[in-house]
Amino acid sequence: MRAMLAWVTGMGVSWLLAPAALANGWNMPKGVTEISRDIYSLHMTIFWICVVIGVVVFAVMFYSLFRYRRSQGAKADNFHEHTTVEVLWTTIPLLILVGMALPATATLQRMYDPSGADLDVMVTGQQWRWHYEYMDEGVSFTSSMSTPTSQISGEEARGENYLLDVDNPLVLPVDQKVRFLLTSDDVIHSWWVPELAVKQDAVPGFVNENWVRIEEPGIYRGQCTELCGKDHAFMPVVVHAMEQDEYDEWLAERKAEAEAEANSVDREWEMDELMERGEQVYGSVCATCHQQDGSGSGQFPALAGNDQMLDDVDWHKDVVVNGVSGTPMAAFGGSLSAVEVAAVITYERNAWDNDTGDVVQPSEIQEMLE
Amino acid sequence: MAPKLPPQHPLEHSTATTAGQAHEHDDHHHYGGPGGIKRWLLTTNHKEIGSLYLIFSLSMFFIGGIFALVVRAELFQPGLQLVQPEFFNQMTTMHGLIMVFGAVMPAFVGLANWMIPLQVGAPDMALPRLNNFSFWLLPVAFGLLLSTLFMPGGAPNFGWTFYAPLSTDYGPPSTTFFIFSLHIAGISSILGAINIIATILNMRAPGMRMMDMPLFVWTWLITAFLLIAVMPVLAGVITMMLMDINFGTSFFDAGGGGDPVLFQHLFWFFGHPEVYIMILPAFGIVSAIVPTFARKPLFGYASMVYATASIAILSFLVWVHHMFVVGLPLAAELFFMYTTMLIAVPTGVKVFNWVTTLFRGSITFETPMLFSLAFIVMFTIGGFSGLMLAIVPADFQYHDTYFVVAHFHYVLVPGAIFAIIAGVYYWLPKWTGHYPDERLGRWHFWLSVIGVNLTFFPMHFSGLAGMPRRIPDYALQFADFNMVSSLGGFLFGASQLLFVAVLIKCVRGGEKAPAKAWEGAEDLEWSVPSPAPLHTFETPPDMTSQAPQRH
Amino acid sequence: MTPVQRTVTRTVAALIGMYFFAFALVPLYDVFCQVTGLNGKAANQPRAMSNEGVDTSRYVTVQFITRSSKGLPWELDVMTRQLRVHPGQPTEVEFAFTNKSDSASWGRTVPSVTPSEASLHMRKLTCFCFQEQRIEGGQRVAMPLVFQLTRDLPSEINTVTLVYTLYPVENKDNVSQQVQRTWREGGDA
Amino acid sequence: MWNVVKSVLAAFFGVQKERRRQEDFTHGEPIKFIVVGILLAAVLVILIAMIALTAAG
Repeated sequence: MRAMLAWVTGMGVSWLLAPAALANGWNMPKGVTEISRDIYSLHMTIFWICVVIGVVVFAVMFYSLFRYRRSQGAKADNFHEHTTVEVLWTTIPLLILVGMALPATATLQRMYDPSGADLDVMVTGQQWRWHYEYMDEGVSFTSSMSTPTSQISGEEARGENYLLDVDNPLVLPVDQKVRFLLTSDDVIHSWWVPELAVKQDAVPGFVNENWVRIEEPGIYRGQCTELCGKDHAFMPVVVHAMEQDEYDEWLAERKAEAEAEANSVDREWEMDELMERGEQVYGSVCATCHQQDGSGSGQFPALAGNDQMLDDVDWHKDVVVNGVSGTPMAAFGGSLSAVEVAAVITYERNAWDNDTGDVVQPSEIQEMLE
Repeated sequence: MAPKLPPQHPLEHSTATTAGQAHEHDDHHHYGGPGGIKRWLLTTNHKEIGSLYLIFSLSMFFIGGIFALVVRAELFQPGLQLVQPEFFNQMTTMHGLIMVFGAVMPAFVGLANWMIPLQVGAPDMALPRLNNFSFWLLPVAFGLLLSTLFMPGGAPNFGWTFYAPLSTDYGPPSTTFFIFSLHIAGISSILGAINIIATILNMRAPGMRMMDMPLFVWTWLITAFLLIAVMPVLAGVITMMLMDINFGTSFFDAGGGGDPVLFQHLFWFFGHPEVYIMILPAFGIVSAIVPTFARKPLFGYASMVYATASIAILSFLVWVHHMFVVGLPLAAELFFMYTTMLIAVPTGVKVFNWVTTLFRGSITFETPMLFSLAFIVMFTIGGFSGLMLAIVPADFQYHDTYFVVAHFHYVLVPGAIFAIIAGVYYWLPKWTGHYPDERLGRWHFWLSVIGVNLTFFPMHFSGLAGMPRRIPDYALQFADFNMVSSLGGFLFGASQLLFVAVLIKCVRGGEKAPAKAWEGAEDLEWSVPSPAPLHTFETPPDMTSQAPQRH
Repeated sequence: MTPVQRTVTRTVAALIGMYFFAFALVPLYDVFCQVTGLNGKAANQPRAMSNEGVDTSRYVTVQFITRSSKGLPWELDVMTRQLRVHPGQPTEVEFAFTNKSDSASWGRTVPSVTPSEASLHMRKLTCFCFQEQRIEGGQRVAMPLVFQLTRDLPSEINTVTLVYTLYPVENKDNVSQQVQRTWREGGDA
Repeated sequence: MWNVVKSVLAAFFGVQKERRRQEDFTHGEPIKFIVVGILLAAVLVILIAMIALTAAG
């Protein structure tokens, strides 16, 4: 009897807790797109259907457990078949399922229509960062997590957007249909922003598409959701949705920056400039594997005191620009600019007591890229 | 733990027996005399092999559990405190592999070895020597798998689903050993399945028709067919992986003209039936326990058999629901959504049948019954979240989050594992001749139920709020529920020590059990003495005249 | 044969069958992809031109994206990034391969089409993606793609994206393998 | 034959009268049921596939 009470109390508490938790933000976000709201309402509909079925089934179950206790002198019946009941409890669930399948099918049909896009963005997953390319604008950049390691190790207080901050968020205009083309350079990643209800795998060698029409300006955060190796947890997605005019301004700025950088390729760069730029690039792109102090870890070779790298500058350039197949070393010629590649190589050849004094000019890299 | 089940020389039988004692001398001739370790190495007796399987599975359950606790300890609070991400990934991977292939499957095979010959009235399994071999493959396989933890580059770190190319091009050097150990474990399962099929189809007592078999036997028969159908597919997939890694083929490498998505199709073509391999025998156990303690025949025996068969057939038609976001045409998503939703029907039928069995019964709440009732409730909750996951648009949000982790742990922990525990409590009197300690059993039960729910219920919410799977560190908004989950995990883990205490106590002594240890139990195993002598049913029982009360 | 032996023989036969079936699934998957258009594989076979006429009533935008991958010092450029075609109209697009290194190497282009349904309606008459290429160091080679969208392209598809990813072909006289080996040895440093 | 189909359909649905079931298991040849079962399963697959294809347009 006490056990029964405990059962019923436990069940009751959890049934009360569930809606309470859902109401307090521990639920799927409603999101800021038409699709995300459709999905949310599908989710809540199925949830309540399950709750109702659960309540009915468990009510019968607990009533039986309570009413037919042997300690209360219950005598067992002997029935073990009842065709009508069996037909009913097969047919009714079937009908409920059809009822669920109809709206789900309709929503899915809407999700599978990427036609008429205003803007195409190519999203490329790399271990462990995202690369975005605005297809018709000639703007592209890499987006890596900007949460410092000191916060992860706990030496520093954790910020509000711990693990969900990036150096370069994906900027998108609101009320425009944005089509994403997703692919990967190495392993399978998955690009997810809950508020946008977009989750799609990025598969190496193949391209998937998905789309979004954001209705409200804001900053939306998500993460990589397919296990992609060591830093899978540190591969956030941040989307900054802006009004059209703001977006245009941002885009113009980005284009100007890219142009300035392209123009600066041909000039002779100073060691100090390259080192400064290189340190920044190294920190955002290379340090996750080769470590901030160049000491490497596990399968990632140390760069500090790496003789092969220091002896052979051409090999060093080849590895950074073209990557190494069969290893996590990506081809950065595609995702970093010539200036960035030159800067990071110069940095690697001179930081941490490497002191070769080599300066790699952006123009040399540009030549390799052309 | 010294393997003590079953006793070599049962001293007392609560019911007079001749069969068991008369054959004790034969045993020694049978084994050529040796006692001690050699006897256990060479045994061909289904009861001893069953015990070996169960003890092996229990030790793997603890090893896999420790890995899970490492994971939960790291996730206790945000930040990286105890382990580095590389090691965390090895822990999640090994936890999954060990629990699936080392704990749950061998436990069911162990129960099958012990109980199927007793339930069908056979003297032993059909192929006793093969039985010994298939058991001893397991320690080899898992010794090899565990040894990868000490290899350079560490153990497999790509999840128990080992998706290519993370596991092929980017896997640690130990991947080849992982493939080898999985091959051995797979061969062991296959041999076990052949043996079970051969036993059920050929060794039934005269007069026992298929539709007279207890449901545990039925569900295992269907499970064995699933194993025969899908384990070779797993073997094929890992062979292809092996060739991709070592022999330059490119089945799964886009760069060589292969396709990483093909890996997922092949894996889940094995993997989804595999999920049912881990739950169908559990249905059988619960279908034995509920009628026993409700003292009423199982409601809808035939529809239970049909439902099991339907679930098995449907399991081959739904694999794509594990990969809804991988990028598939609309028609494929719809097809697999509909087939997946259909599974809810036979599964629902099973739950309704159990509940109706309780209705107008005469119910008592011994430990096996408690675990079975918890199974029904929590497996149903896992079924509900499964139904939610089947809805493709919603799955785009749930996929690869903690919501999925919550779902499959509800199906596998209070599902498969609770059923195994219930089965152990239920059959312990038959194995040892003693009832398990009811008081300790109740403590074990309540702490397990609380632990399981504290661990996995909050995961639904962290998943809905956006926490991805398989991450060693998480954003601050997930902190509260992760802390609860971790506390629950440690409670659940610790309470399993009580289980070990119950087992040891029960082997050593306790209240003597008669042949029919539970008042409402009707199956054939309760007609032999408790503890069951080493040799039973040497003269097959005649079932022609006995229409089991069940139908 | 005893009944047990018979059962065992049958199950073992089923097992062996299932093992080979697993391998048969690989070509079956290819067939499945051809039929459903999954992963754009349907568009990787040379096809004959169909003379069903041009549907001038509508335009479809065709985009081309080229990507290089690690380990191959090549660049793949497309002369026209985007164009509008009528279904049924054969169109030629020029691609250029450049080997930026000093030595010759082998490469392969892996095509992908999105939306995947469209690949069923994409007929490639000529394509560099049908075979592997060898390009001398520093050389630039132009190669054409001639394609045709069939008239039965579903009306809701108005943009088709073709992506070509370059991959190194190893086990041929390839530089990248050497790089890979040195990298791995360097990794122990 | 029609009886076999009816029994298999009943099994698919999961509900079968005890009397009919007894008949099936005493008189029917199992192979018949297996063949019909596989055929009907294939029909079910094709049916669902048709619905999915229609819905996908």
